[in-house]
Amino acid sequence: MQTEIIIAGFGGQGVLFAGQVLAYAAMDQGMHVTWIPSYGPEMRGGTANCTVVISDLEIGSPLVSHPTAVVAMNKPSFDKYESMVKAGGLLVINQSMVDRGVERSDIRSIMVPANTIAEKIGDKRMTNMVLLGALLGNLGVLPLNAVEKSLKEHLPAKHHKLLPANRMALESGAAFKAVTAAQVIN
Amino acid sequence: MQTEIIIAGFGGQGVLFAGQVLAYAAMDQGMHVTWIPSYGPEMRGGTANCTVVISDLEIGSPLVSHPTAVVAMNKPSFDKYESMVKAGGLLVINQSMVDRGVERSDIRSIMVPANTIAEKIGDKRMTNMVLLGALLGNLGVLPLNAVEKSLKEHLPAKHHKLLPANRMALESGAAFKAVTAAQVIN
Amino acid sequence: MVQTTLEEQIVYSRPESFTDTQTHYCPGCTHGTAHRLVAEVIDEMGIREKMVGVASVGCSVFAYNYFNFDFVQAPHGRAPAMATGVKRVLPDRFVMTYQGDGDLASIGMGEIVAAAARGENITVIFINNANYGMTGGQMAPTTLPGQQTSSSPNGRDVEVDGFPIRTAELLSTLDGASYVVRRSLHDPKNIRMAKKAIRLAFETQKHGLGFSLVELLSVCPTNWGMTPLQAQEWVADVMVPYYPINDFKVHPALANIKA
Amino acid sequence: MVQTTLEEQIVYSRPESFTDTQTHYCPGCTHGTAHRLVAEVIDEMGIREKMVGVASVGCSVFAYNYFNFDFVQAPHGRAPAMATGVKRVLPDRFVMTYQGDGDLASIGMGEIVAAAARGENITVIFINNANYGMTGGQMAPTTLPGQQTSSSPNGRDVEVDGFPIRTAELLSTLDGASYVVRRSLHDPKNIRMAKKAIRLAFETQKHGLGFSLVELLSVCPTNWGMTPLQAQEWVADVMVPYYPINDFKVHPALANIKA
Amino acid sequence: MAKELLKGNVAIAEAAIRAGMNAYFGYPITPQTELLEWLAKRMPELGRAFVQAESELGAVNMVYGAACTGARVLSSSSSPGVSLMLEGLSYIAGTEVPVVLVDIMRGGPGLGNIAPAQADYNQIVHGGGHGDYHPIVLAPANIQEAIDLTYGAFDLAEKYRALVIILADGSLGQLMEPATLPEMQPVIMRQPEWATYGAAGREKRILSSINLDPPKQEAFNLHLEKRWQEVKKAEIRFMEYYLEDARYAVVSFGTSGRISLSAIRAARAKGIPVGLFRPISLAPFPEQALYELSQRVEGMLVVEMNAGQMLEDVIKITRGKIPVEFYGRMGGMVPMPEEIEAEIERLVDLPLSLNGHPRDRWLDRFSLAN
Amino acid sequence: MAKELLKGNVAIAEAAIRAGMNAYFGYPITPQTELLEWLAKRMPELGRAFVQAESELGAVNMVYGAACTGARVLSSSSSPGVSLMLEGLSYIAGTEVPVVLVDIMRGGPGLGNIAPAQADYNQIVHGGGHGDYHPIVLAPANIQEAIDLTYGAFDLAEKYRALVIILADGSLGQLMEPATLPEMQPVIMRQPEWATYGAAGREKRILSSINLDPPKQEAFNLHLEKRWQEVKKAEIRFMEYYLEDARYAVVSFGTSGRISLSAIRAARAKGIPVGLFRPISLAPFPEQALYELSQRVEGMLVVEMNAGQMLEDVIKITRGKIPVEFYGRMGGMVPMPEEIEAEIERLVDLPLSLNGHPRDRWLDRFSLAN
Amino acid sequence: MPPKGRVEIDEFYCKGCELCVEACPQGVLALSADHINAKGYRPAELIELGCTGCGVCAIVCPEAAIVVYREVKTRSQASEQE
Amino acid sequence: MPPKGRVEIDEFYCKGCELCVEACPQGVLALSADHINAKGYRPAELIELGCTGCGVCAIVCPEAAIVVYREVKTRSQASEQE
Ligand SMILES: Cc1ncc(C[n+]2csc(CCOP(=O)(O)OP(=O)(O)O)c2C)c(N)n1
Ligand SMILES: Cc1ncc(C[n+]2csc(CCOP(=O)(O)OP(=O)(O)O)c2C)c(N)n1
Ligand code: SF4
Ligand code: SF4
Ligand code: SF4
Ligand code: SF4
Ligand code: SF4
Ligand code: SF4
Ligand SMILES: [Mg+2]
Ligand SMILES: [Mg+2]
Repeated sequence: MQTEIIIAGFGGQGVLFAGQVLAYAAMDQGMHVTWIPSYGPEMRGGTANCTVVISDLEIGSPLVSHPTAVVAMNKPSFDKYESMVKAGGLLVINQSMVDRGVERSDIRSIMVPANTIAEKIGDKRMTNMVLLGALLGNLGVLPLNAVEKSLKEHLPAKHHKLLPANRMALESGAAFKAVTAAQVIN
Repeated sequence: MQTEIIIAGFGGQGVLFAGQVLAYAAMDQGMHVTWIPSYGPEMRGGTANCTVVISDLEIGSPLVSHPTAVVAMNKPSFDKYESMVKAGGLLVINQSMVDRGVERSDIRSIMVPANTIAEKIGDKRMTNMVLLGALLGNLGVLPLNAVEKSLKEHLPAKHHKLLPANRMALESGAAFKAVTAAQVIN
Repeated sequence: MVQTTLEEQIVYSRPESFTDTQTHYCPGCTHGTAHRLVAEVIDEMGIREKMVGVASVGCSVFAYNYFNFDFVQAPHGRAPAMATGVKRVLPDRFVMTYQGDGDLASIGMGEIVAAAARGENITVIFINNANYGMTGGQMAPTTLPGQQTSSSPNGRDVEVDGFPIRTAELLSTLDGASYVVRRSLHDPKNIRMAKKAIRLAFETQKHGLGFSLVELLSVCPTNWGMTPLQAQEWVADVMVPYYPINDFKVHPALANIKA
Repeated sequence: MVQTTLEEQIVYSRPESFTDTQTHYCPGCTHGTAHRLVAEVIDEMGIREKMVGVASVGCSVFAYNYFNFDFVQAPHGRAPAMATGVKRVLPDRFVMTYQGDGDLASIGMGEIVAAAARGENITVIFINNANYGMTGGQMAPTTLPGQQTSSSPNGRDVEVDGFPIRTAELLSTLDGASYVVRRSLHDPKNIRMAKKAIRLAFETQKHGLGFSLVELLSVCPTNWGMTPLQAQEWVADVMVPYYPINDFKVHPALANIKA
Repeated sequence: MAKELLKGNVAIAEAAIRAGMNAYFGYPITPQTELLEWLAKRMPELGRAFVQAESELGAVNMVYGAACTGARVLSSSSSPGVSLMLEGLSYIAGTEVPVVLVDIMRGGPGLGNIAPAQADYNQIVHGGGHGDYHPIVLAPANIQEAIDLTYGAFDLAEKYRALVIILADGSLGQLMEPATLPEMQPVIMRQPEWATYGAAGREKRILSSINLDPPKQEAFNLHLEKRWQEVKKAEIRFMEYYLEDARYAVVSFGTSGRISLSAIRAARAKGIPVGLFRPISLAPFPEQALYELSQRVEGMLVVEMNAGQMLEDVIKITRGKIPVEFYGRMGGMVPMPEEIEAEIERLVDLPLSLNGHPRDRWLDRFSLAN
Repeated sequence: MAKELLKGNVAIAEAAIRAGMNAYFGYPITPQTELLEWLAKRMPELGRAFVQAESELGAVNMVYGAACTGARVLSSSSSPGVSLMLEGLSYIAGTEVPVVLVDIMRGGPGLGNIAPAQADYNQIVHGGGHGDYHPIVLAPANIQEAIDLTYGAFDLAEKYRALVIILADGSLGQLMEPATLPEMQPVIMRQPEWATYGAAGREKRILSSINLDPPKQEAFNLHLEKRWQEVKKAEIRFMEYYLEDARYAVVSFGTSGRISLSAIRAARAKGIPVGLFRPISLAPFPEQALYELSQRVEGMLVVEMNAGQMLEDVIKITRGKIPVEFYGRMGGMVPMPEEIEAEIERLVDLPLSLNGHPRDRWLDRFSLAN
Repeated sequence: MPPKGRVEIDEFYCKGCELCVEACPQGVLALSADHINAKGYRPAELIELGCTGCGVCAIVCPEAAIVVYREVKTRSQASEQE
Repeated sequence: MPPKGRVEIDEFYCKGCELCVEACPQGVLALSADHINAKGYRPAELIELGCTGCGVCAIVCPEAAIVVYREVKTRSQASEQE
């Protein structure tokens, strides 16, 4: 069984970190996992994304054309990846940054007002964790607490004070449940 | 028909020039010819040699293991090349610079006191031309006057005053007749 | 009859030697300022159609997109050699290289010294931003003692990493170099001075006087981890003391040329 | 009781740091003199067994055959980089490069400037003979204006070929350079001065003061088309005026060290 | 030891540290820079030598010098930087000093871009510097392999007094995977019997690549060739996947190799009996194994991130006896599993031929598609 | 025109002048230096640009710059110097500017020596700089050919906007032969529609080898590959000697090719039906012609002044279908006709086999003999 | 009376670096409080009266985003030259 | 009285460059008139009395071919130390 996840957004949104958290968790669960970023031009700016592949077999390609799931943290990512998600796959969208709904009806999707939630939790930087929570809550590839455990283990000690906020963010995200476009329309 | 000639001696003896004169003459006679020097280490000193191949066909190798003829202008060259001359070939030796006779009996050879003759002509630099004369007089690959003509044509004008001396040197050399070792011993 | 009226005039607008392209530089990066000054000088001298620029490898690699004249792009450090090639076959064109400090003072030191020694009649715009901007802020030959970079994480240790190179001073020892100065881009006054120097550098070339180079102290807010304003202050407070703003070599014939 | 006798003593003999090998140098070539001075200094300092020499590409490529200590041989111009590699893993050894002017000041300019800027704790013996000896006397960066060489057959034309590089002066602009001087090998007095300088250069290294370089004006009778004696005069008359014998950089700590 | 999630560039750097590397010399270039940056931090911490060289020319000659002392040394770069190192690499080979080099390839030619590529296969495996010499070239496809190959590279380099090149592409440099780092070896100063570290109490030594006398140089060349024959006997490495019952084989190394694995699994899922042959040692190349494989299968597909460089070797080794097809992406493009899967299906569905050149056929298809 | 006795280095230099070369940039290195020295005298005489660069890096980038203006430019060097040029050559290829380079090979690897060699075949023909690119490589075997190839190289370079390399060895550089120099072409400043010479009255132009966007770079790579297909169709050159009735063929280029000719004549004199296939364009290689030849003969002998580099191409092209043997000299050694003749006789006398590698057999023989 | 001027800042080029804001001797520039341009930056704007058209902002602007206007006295010869 | 000295010139190394001949303050050196060494050079020789052992010849010799001896006054303490 192989699950492929792309997380995409602006440079400062913690896209790469969210992917790494996922990868750590998968590793700690004894699974095969790859994490690979898009590494842009030799200069700054623009968007970022990473692909995480989790599998029980040695992983072939760390890149995929049609991922099982996508987390789109901003509008450009939403626009770019909606069409790529595998049929039956999952699309998690940061509702705070988009102005339209999901068009495809053959995938599951979740709209999460992640910025708002993060701000409510009191730390804008938690946006990525809210979305990660939504992803995990609807994907079943890794239990939420695996991610929490990994955060504790791999986050440098000086950041441990953020753990409660992280947990809250993940859980608030996980509370959102995926729907299919048909449902959305209705 | 192909004739291969090696001319060898010390750096300052005009070895390379003698070979070039030969090559010019052959060219002017409409024959195929190659001239190639040994080019030593990136620093000065030591011995020099060149190989001239004259042929009526497109020339293959410009280098040969067993030349038709060798002009040895000093002792080291005599020692090195005596054994290499093709059986039946010709060895022209600058008698002024060697202290032994020819050992092989399957080749023709000429001992020419070239330094002495050149000094007599009044120009030590003519040693090479004396030996070239001896070579041509005994090889039959090119007539002597072909070489004289080439000298006139290819020597820069400022050196034309040397032409009479050159002619004298060539002719004095050509006067020497090759013998076989057997004859020498007798 | 003389009439005095108030009339609105354009006192500054985008130089013609620029294209209508957004740069890829980070906000506040004075690569842009240096570009602008070059473009202004070229406009003023009316030599746009005679220019051949040589871009180098560094953040300014895409300089060719921003200038509205012919451009080639050199391998890392080799712009002066490429410029030599261009200039030798087209002696009446204006040839400029635009190089960073990693490009010019590290990998390209051999080429710049040789070009200066040859008195190559080209103009070099040299951007000293105390690090390798493009590759993410590694130590450059110009990185200051103690300065943290991604390849000197504990600050440049002169015992191990050596001392910064004062490029303009070094090149001014060469007889072939006719105009070698240092300027800075951190405030309006210095920017004005920088422009004058760039003008004189191109005048040097125009009059066939040989090699000219303007070293420009420039910010890299992104890799320095500063805001643009902080970065400008850092130039004034830390860079200028180490890299004095000065004329290191001025060909006597330039005295008569106004910039 | 004190007795005074006349006793014959050896006042000079071949240095121990030499092997019993004939050199391949042309008669009168002062590459040999430079070698000898280096060997004498190494004998006197007793550091033969701690030496690692770096030969370069040029007539002195076979220097390793003549010195009786460990030697490596660098690609053309890259000796300072190789020396850096050796020194960084063996900081307590003495590392010397021996380089010609083509090697150091033309193809190797980048490496020597970088090594000097880094304050690399090595000693460089730099032979300025105003041409490329090994390849048959082409123009070097040090070839004097008007000097005929096989690649400047009409004499070096500064308008086209540029100006000679004064290497010691150039390198002395670098903070990492601790001892940079020029000496000559064209007469006994200058040879004695050269030896002292070589000693101080190695002392610089011994005391961990950083980069040291001795530029030595040297003859190339063969390619200059002169006898050895004429060549020495040419050094005195033509080279020394252009390349002044001087100390360009002397680390203050060296004041207390006798050579 | 526990697994860690490691990035390729960092994993390679850390593996070299664990192997007891004494010194590193390098110059920044994307996508290799993190390797240098990691060592900029770690080496001084451990009291070992780290120098950011003035250029790749500087770096290669610093490793050359340091290697002459017997030290374990590493440099790293990416394509254009490696081009600048070739004179030095030829000298290193000509002096027989052990050096390990990491090349994280990017798109070319020229400045190209910084995206992953495999277009320096010929440069590293066949061409490169002047003269006859043979580096050992190892191409990892995942982080653990990158670690293990790097860790072993120093021993290999010392065993054969040879240059060992770890050849990877930009995506492997950026990839993170769980992997186990080997134990930290003590860092010692080796003093092998050929090294130059000061002639205390022994004859002086010379390390050089010059032999003005051609017969001596020829004898040296002969020695290098004979030693390469030994390397060829002992150091072949490759991986086989799903080849036992395969009727078709994909031949691919490094990143394109692992991507092919995904395609092969997908094809297998559709019932196509296809497997993967992934050379790890590109030099010495697993010629015999590939030749034997070619005797067993009906067709081969070579997949590379270049215009077909290893392809020529595969054609040579298989002696034109079985049909070979090619699929490549160039200039920093990475093939997706689906593309390769489609190529596998073509191999199975279409009539195969021994005529013409697989590259030409690919170029025709590829031009149409692009 | 009348024949002149010309030395290889000088002949090549003068041919370039006659071809209207605008500028030369080079750096001294034996055995190429006379070429540079000739031009140091001639170019200023003719009012054209000559620069002795600070290094080969300088030289290659000067030709790069000058070529960008549309000028006809030349550089020259020898093996270690060419290694230093490879980054630049890759840029030149990546920018599609026409450049002609002369490489007079010497013994290697490393500093090696200055004697003639052919050991950079792979470097020039296959490997070299980073990235996928293809120089046109022409290997003259005599002075007239050197002149004609050099003279034509500029047209070729401009026609394909490509790098053309004249690949010869030290002995050809030193050799004198009668030859005819072509007519002096007028020296003009070309202004092709891609060149950068100042944007007077037209849109500005950019010449660069960078394409940060991989799809764009891939499109460019594709373009280079397609153009190379054209070159392959139009620019194959080779010479055949005594092959009409031959049962054996020697395959050899440049100097070793012409030496083989002597051996073949000697063997023919003994009644052995052997001929010579001498590739002139090493890239594009005369693959088809060689393949067809391999169908007609019973065995082939590859002769090179290296450890068997072109050999691998011959093996590939002949698809293991006929026996191939190898004879090489290395490190600056030049084979004598007798040695090759003996190898031809071995080919005829001994049972030939398709197994094993010709290089291994040669190494066994050669080690015994040395 | 100080000269009167104004500036036009092209938000297409502006990256909101604030250098002009800091440099303006009159303090009449600021980054937009609410507007974000296509590249995601808050462009600089003229926020108050008082611009003298001195051009300092343009001198420091790395993006050449600013056009500066100034009212200048022009003396025109009304009578035609005949 | 000037000090007395002598030199030994090793013809194995000597290349007859004449630098020592020119440099010798006493003018007591010359190239051999008749002898040629194995490398073909006329080696330098001491031709007259008068060498002071000053060592100047050795200082200029590029081949380190010269050994210089000089008679020096030594004061020896005849009585043993007890
Ligand atoms: C041969 C080579 N080596 C390394 C690189 C990677 N590289 C690209 S830009 C750069 C440094 C640029 O720094 P600098 O010249 O200071 O320019 P800046 O970006 O700071 O303006 C490097 C090392 C390269 N492209 N080519
Ligand atoms: C890369 C490279 N380029 C060129 C050469 C050829 N070469 C050998 S020695 C030399 C010049 C040496 O001149 P210099 O350094 O002045 O030493 P000298 O012989 O004068 O002492 C050159 C160019 C080479 N060996 N390698
Ligand atoms: S990285 Fe630094 S130098 Fe490069 S554009 Fe950004 S601020 Fe400017
Ligand atoms: S060529 Fe010149 S530098 Fe070289 S050994 Fe002879 S005299 Fe000395
Ligand atoms: S022109 Fe002067 S006053 Fe007006 S906005 Fe710019 S800096 Fe301020
Ligand atoms: S200086 Fe230019 S780019 Fe910066 S905020 Fe002002 S107008 Fe915008
Ligand atoms: S030691 Fe002095 S006096 Fe004696 S030969 Fe030498 S130079 Fe002359
Ligand atoms: S200086 Fe030395 S080499 Fe020269 S002549 Fe005197 S002893 Fe001989
Ligand atoms: Mg910089
Ligand atoms: Mg020199």
